[in-house]
Amino acid sequence: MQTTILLITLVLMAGVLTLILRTVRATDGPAPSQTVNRTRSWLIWAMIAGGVIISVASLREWPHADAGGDALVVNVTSGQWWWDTDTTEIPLGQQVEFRVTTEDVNHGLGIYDPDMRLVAQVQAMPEYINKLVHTFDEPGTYQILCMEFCGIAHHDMTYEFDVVEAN
Amino acid sequence: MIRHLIPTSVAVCLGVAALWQATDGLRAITAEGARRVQVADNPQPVSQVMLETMQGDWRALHGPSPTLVEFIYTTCPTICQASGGDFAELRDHLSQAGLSVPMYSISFDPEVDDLSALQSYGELHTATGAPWTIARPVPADLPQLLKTFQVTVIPDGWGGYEHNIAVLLIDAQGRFAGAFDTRAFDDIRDAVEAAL
Amino acid sequence: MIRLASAAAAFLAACLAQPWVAGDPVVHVLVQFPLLAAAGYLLAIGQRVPPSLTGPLLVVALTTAAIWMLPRSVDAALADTGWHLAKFVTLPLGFGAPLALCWPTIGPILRGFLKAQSVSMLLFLGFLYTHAPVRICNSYLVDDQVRLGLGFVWAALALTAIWMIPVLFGRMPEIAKEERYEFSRHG
Amino acid sequence: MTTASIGNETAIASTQAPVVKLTMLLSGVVFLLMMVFGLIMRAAQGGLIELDPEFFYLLLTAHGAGMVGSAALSGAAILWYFSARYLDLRGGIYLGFLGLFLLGVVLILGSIFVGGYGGAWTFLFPLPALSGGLWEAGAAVAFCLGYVAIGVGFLLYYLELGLKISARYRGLLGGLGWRYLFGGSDADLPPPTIIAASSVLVFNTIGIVFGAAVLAASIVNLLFPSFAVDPLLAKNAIYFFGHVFINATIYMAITAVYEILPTYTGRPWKTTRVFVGAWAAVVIFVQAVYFHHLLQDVNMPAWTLAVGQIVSYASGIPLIGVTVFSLAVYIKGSGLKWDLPVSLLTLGVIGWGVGVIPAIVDGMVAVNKLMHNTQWVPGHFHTYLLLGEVAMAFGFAAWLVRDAARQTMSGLDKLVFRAYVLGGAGFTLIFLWSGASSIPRRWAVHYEDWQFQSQLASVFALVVILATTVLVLRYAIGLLRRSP
Repeated sequence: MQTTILLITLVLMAGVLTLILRTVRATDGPAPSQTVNRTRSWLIWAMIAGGVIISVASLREWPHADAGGDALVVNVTSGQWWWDTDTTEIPLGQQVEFRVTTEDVNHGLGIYDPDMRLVAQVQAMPEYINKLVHTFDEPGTYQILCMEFCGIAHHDMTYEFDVVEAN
Repeated sequence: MIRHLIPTSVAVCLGVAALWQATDGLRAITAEGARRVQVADNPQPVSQVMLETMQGDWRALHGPSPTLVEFIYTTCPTICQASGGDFAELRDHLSQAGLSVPMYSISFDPEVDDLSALQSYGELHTATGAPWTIARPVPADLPQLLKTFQVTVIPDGWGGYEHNIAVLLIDAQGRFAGAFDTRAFDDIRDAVEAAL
Repeated sequence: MIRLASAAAAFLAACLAQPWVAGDPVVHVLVQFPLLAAAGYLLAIGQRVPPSLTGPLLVVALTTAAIWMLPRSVDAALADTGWHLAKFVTLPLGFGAPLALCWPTIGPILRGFLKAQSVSMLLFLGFLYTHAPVRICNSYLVDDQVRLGLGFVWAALALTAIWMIPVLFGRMPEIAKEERYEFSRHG
Repeated sequence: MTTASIGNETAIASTQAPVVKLTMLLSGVVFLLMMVFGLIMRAAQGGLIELDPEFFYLLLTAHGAGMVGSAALSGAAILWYFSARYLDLRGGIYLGFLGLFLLGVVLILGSIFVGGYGGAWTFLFPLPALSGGLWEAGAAVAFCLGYVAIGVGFLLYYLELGLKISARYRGLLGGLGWRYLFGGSDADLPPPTIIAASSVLVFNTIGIVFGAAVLAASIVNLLFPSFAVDPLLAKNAIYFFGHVFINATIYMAITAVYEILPTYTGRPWKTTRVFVGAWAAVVIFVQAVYFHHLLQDVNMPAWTLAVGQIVSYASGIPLIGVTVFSLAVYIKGSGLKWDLPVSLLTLGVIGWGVGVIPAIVDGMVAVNKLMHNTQWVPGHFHTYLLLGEVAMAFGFAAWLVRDAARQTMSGLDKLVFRAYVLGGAGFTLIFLWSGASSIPRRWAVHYEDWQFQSQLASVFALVVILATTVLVLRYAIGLLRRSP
């Protein structure tokens, strides 16, 4: 997923860059034609239209969806500088609702798969319970890393749990 | 320029001094904070009163050992119930540290809180009478008691009251010498040890 | 004459509010305090003082305001007779009047700064009173504390509107003064 | 007004020039120093040097606060310099601003390197109060007071601008160009610089007033710990203030492009309806978009997160559709001769325009779930700061000391410019790549698998630093040469 995001971003960046550079480097070429204002309006309207499509497509299904009725609830507490969960074994393919909080400062719950790829995250906040719904479809040992700067041992704030196949 | 600067500087110094004074040296901005800072600096003598305990006997508020006090009313739906639980935890905390000092939960609503109300409050929060008991003063003593401990009680409009809750320490000399958060167990233990 | 009469009226209104201040912090802090300040302001407005007093007067006004912003002062005004009387003296004479005396000689930048600062402080008080996990005033209920906090936020918004509208449309008195200068320079 | 002003900077701006030049030197030196801090952090993450984590996080805090500060300082210097072409700004106010700014810097540096405050530039509540024993509350208070001093300085600065604009252009609405936009009359239409100045002063004053309230609350919390604020409310307020403040830096610096580019192209940067509309949108968007910092705070109302995503995207429209597009149109076929100042200024606009793309991508709720607080985030903001605001600042500085007689780039200029672009692009692309590799940001110690990227980034950082050193030296020498 991240690779796709990176590639799309790089393509867009390269595209915009090429377009600008082509015009900017043409200092000795012809001046912009009289239709340039129409081009600008077209560009702005195209960006607005694109924005509407992207927004609707990406938000129609709300990314922070609620859990279904049979989700497994896992309570996660944290503090400077530790994580603690109800269970360290989570069944494969089972929808899980993490209920995340902290006893002191803000932390960030980042769930990393066995290949150390971030699969989901949510903030851990004092006085609040943040819910993160995720279904694991790969078995193995997962790690929790802290994503929100929380003091001197921020980088040591890690934790492990296993995703196991249900019998 | 100097003519303008000097009076202004003098005024600034006086202003800062006034603010310093008004906040007890940047230590308290609320009345509750001020109470805690002031009694810690300047213990206030507490006039002796008799309390009727939930067991039905009469005891003097302060004696030769330090005493811990909190104010409650038994019909309180929420916050004093929580502080009752905190007082129980405090008792356990102190007894683990080998400290046994009299602890009173004093009702500021003695007309409504009769003996059976005190008893059921005590039962609910596991107060056994020693070292912690629930008690009520004679109504005539109450205003003086609240004034000494700077407890403000106001009706909440629902038949109950709101008041500034804290654990209050009377030292061995019979002086009001400390006010603490109900959950500041370590601070209270240190203060009791120092007052022994 | 009208000035003195309205000052007296404001003071009287503040006194008449007294029966309600013990029960409602909004009346106390957001009605009675401003009325007392207004009484002092009206009393002193238009009077001239030597420019060397501008600084000290402003400092006196700010110090008085700061002290009355402390929650413990609000409590003390209800619980302690000395503070109770001090409220009726210091808010008009220590805040309203000095402010009225020094305001005309304060430059536009300092005025703008003081206005921005007061909005900021009101928002901060709003923060504090709506979200403090403890009771800030012993004399008031938690619900009233929250209402007072919201009152501070509304006051901040109202002041912002009152002060910003002339800036948006360019009809501030101090601007009108400088405008002549501006046009002579660039015209 | 717009056309008449081209090239007459000597007349009006001259009284402000010495302090502005000094400010640019100061910002340049701080930029350089903070880049060195950045390199040290990247090298430590790459395992190239040994660094105590505590010191790493002090550097992290200093780097953040220092970079935001010097970006703000250089942006403010640029805006002041060019606004003085149209307004009779008082130098005393600028000196007051600079003095308060330096006081703030002293307090912040003291709190970090003497007091040991390492709670990051965002002072995210309640971290400043809960250091785990590393720093005392006093250090965090000093840090907050440093911000307050800088905020007060900026408030004075914006008040002066606001008063003068309001007087000269019949109210701020006139200065914003909204009379023209909504009323249709183009009498006394302000030049682009004034539109930008009005817009920035409106949203940044709001940000500062809010910031002051948050800082006061933080200070009270530090001194009286029982006064806690709601953590979610505090987070909102902090990100609102921080977002608006850092955005303001670049919106101030862009005025250098509006004012300098026309002297190269011979085409004045015009105040058009689209231009005024774009800035009107910016005033709204900059304040509404901060929600995109809270996309992982699922307790926020859902609509705020949707607003965060949609406005993130929408913010790109005035930037790419108006600013970048206009730059291209003004340059195309103008016969412009490239020298170092105009190259850096153009780079600044392009870096900003391109850097906004990864920001928009990360502003999507679904993407944010995978990219938030990874190195993707420094990836996008380094693109539009290092290759955007900072490039504009160095472009402006180079223009201040340009040699009017020569119209081309020397060999050294070319080398420096290319090194800056390549080093900067490499450095930022590695951040994006690292973000896509799920490497978290703000980690003092990196796992072995992550170290290669940090090592590579260190090399690029070194290139940027070398190029920047030459830029700063070149500017300093230019100042000396031109001084009598």
